[in-house]
Amino acid sequence: MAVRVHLSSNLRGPTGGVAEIEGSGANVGALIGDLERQYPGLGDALRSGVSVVIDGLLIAHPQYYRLADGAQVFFVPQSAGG
Amino acid sequence: MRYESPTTVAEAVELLGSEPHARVYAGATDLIPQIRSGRPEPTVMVDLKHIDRLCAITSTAAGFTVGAAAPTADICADGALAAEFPGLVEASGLIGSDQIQNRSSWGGNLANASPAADTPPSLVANCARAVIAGPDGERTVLAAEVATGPGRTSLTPGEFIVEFELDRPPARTADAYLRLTPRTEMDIAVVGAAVRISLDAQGRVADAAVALGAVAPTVVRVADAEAALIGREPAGDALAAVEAAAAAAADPIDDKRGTVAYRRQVAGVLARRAVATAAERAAEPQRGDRP
Amino acid sequence: MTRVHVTCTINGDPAEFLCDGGQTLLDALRDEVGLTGVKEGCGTGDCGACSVMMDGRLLCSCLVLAAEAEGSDVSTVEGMASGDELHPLQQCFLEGAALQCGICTPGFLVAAEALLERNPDPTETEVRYALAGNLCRCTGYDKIVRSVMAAARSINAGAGSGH
Amino acid sequence: MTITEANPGYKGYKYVGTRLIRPDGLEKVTGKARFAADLNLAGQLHGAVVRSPHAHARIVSIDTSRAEAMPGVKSVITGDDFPSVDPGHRQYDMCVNIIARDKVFYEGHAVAAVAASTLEQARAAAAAVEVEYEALQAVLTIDEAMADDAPVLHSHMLTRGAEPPAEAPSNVASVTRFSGGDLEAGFAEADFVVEREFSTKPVHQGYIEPHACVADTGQDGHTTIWCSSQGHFNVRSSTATLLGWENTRIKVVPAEIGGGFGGKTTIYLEPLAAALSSQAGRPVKMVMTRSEVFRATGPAPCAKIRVKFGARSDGAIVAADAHLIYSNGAYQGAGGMLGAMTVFESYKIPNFAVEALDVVVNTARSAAYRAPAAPLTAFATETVLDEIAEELGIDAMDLRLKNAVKEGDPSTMGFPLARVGFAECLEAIRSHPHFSAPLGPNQGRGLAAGYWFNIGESSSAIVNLNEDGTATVVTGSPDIGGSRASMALMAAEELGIDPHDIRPVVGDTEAVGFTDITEGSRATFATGRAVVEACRNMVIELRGRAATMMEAEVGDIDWVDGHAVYTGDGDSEGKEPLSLAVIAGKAKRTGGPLTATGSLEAHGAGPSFTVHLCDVEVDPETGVVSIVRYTAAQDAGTAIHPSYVEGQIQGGVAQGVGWALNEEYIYDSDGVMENPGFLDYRVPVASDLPMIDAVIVEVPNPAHPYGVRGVGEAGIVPPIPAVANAIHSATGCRIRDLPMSPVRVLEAITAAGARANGG
Repeated sequence: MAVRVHLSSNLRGPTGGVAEIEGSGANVGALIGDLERQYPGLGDALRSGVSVVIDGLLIAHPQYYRLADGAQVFFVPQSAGG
Repeated sequence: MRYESPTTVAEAVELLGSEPHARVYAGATDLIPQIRSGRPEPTVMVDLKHIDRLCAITSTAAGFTVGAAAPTADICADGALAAEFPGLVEASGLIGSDQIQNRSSWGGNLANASPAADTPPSLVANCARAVIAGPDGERTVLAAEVATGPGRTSLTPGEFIVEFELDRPPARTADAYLRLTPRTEMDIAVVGAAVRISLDAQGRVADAAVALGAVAPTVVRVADAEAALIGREPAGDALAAVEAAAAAAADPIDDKRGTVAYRRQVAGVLARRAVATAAERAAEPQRGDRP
Repeated sequence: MTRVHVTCTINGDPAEFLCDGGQTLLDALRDEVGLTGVKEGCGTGDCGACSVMMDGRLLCSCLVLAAEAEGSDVSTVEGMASGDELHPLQQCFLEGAALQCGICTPGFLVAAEALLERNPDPTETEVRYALAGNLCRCTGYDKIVRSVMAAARSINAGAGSGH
Repeated sequence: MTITEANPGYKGYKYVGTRLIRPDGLEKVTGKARFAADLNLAGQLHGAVVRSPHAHARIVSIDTSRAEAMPGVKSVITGDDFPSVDPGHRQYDMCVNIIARDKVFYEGHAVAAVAASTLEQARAAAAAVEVEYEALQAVLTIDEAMADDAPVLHSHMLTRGAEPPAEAPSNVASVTRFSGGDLEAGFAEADFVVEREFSTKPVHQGYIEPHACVADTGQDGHTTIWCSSQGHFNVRSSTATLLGWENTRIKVVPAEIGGGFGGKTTIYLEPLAAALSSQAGRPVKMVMTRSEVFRATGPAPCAKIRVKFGARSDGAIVAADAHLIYSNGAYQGAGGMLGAMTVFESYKIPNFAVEALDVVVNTARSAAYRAPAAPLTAFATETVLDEIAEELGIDAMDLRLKNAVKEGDPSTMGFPLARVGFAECLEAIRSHPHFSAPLGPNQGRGLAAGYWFNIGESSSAIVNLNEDGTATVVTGSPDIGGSRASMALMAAEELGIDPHDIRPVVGDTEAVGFTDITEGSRATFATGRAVVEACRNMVIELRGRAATMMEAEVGDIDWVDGHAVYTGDGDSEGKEPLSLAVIAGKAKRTGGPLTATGSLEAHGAGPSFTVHLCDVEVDPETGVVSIVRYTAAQDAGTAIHPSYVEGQIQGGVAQGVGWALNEEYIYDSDGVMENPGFLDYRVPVASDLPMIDAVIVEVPNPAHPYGVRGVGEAGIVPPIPAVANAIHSATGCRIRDLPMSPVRVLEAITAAGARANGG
């Protein structure tokens, strides 16, 4: 599945500051693998302490979350609470 | 630790003299937390609250006798006392919560010798006397002479305060007490100001006592404020003079509850306000009727 | 260590317990008598969670030696309801959602009962000052104060109709 | 007062939205509810903790021999009794916080623990443990931590997120940066630019129940722990981690929890009690004193914050820059990160940059506290917005409405926001009578908004139908604010039975599926969804049983208002509706007991916005601030139980007001806390507050079957700036340092007076 990836600004080191990139994968884990191949180091940055927002849904543990073609995937820092 | 509850002053004196680590146990609102926080445990606690004299509040022709262990809740509920000493009773009502009020007492508040205690400034302003019992019998001193520094008193080993004596105030006389705390309740005074004012028939100040708490190791009488009031109407410049004198007389420290500058400034403000309140009360018609 | 034998009345029933000379009434009620409705929040008389009545006086039981209870009449939150019937304060606390975590609730109920005995029709300000010795960190006090006032109304209405 | 967005489903609810008497209430008003310290086991020992008197020291040696020989002592443990833990371990900080190894990092840090027959014996033995320390220079403030020559607390700490990567250790644990747009261009476009600095002190969650637990290790090594926590599954895993045990060797039974507010999302005593019990072969009870709670458990972080805003003269915020430094106590924490995620989140700001540092100092390790970090960023943002409104001559409400984020606007982190109710909350306050009520002398009014994102996470629920037609709903979420009542209401709505016939309980770690901590305002949202799922599975089962009883096809059976109703085209003879009670009563004959589960990872937690309005009266001669009126509007999505939504809002306000006015940790120059008690750590008392008018706004969250948004946390976010703005309105003074105590307010008033006289 080809998806559009948006990185929150704290995650853009490995892309040299680029905020929006393309990637593909059947689920978010596979997508991260693909992004790692494109941007070495990005995989590590996205694997821990990071959530995704897809179609307005905040997903805290997204590894196996299935992706639809053309989805917009936002990687954001994991939140917490009290 | 042993607990004893004597019913007479003599028994209490005996018990306190019997062991070196005997302690007076009255409200214990400070004593128990101190022991819990690791201070050495006394070997015997001598509960004074079963001695009638220590809990009685008595009105006589000359004035009032108030037991040193009488709960401040009882003091606050005593209408006759409140009518004559509204400020002292207000101060009594400010110590801690209702729960604490059922335990706290003038004796404990004074003998604990905290510079921030609420009732000592009012006891001082009203020239209260403390009757003290001990191995050598009883003696009577001014309440002002009991505390000598933070946690220190002029009581000798084995002595305890039995009761307080208050002379009935002259005509056109009233007192007031104000304190500053960050919270409305359950707090320790950052500054306290007790004032007693007597007016003459023309509404000028005939006599004045201004006493501050929490701004020095012990209660401070502000002689300059008192002098500035005598013979003048308690208003305008006289009040400004009180404010300045009280601020000048304050000799506080910086601590977790306030700063030197704050305590000085607010000591002046509270003294001025307390003078105004006491004077207003002194001018109330019913206070003029007294012999 | 010699323990002190205390005979007293607790929640209307004769009671006896053994305690250490230095033990507080709070610890004795909880550990010797099993009345764990009496809570410890601070141990210094600053939170009111351990409020009980002793001989008609509202006290922080953490500031009272258990030995002092000899011959006294102690009541705790466990004694507020009569049989199946809750005290109006308990009922109003439930209906008014005056509790969240509930740890301060026993102390508030005992203190509120003491207030209403002394002052059956308190104003909001009187309720707030009378309960200032009881800390609640959950509710912001709003629903507690409302529930105490509702209980006062309920008690007064009951007293009116009953006589 | 409830304001409800047009929501066709809402009015149709029978039980959701009603004010059920909480199922756990009776036990709590009669004193029967069991909190952690209320449990006593036969043969139980009492534990006491040896704590460091130093804020920063190396542990040279610990001699326990004298303590071990004391009367009644059954076990003494130190850090050496636990497996060593590598600094790279995910839970390293928690592990070495619970019991120090080579160094102590704050006054009160646990270094050893003792179990003895009585508490007095345990305390005496704890005092007899001889610890030799080599005192080190204590680092107590953010400035001290960041000084060039600052002693480094943790030799392994390399700043995460540093560019270029950090090579030398420092007290800066991490750096977080967010940005969007073009900051320089944004400020160039601004007609008014204002830059301000803020500072705060650590504050404590202040739950009334001190931490407590009882641990009992059996001969087989299996350990049961009864404790008060916000998440007993987390207690299990954390305890196991520290002890190097398998998770399943431990069962954790949740006691009633006497307040948490984030402070009971982590643990302190449980592994110590388990280790002592394991050594002694007896149950061990441990209860903290209030002083221990203050000195050794989670204050909230404090911060230094610098913000710079640029606005056009029409009130549009066009640029904003923030520099945040959060002090998280002795170990790394997330204060700065969460501050960065919240500082600009309420407003649509096209050009922005945030840099946030998390630093360590020699004070107790911070823990979460209700909307962690957000009250402090709101303090900065909301007071500066007030200044902008004043400068531009725009009403503070209009300025916020103009810039408020709405659905589709990008979050600070880039994603478009789902449906949120910020504008609705602003409008709710604007139309409230409080907004236009007259003010008295020395009074002022402050407006402030707040935001919290809320989280989802994992939850499990089991529904069991009893033979009399009542239901038991078991969840794994400790009930910290009335969640059992909301679970009962949602289950009642789904099953179609009276909520009084539902008994909601919190199951232990062996009685219900894994459930994350009750935090992030997630219980009614996420665990509520698990309950709904379990109930819907139950309804499928009930329809099947009804089909059996009616000799019909399950597809012809609907579930309507607690009854199985035949809707097929066939002969309806003998197919009268069957109530849940009838089906439950015949369960043995139709296939066995009726039980259903719901377990899920809840996606789509919706953020909650809130707007507060506060009136204060300031004594200009003493600086004492009184709160005279308070109104708070908050988007609850859908209020399942309005009373407890209001309670969450009111509680948040009270805590925020305490934080604003008087609460603070006070340390002496050696880092020893000077106010570890409720006398000098001043949480508000009843007479400090007015009634708090809680206005529930309902903009349903599309990701929850009933539209729930978590409400537990957002309420604490706006009070600090609301109070600050009200003080400014009353006195003309802007106070940017917490707490706004009488001393600080009078200083500001006096300084302003001097400036006025001088000018």
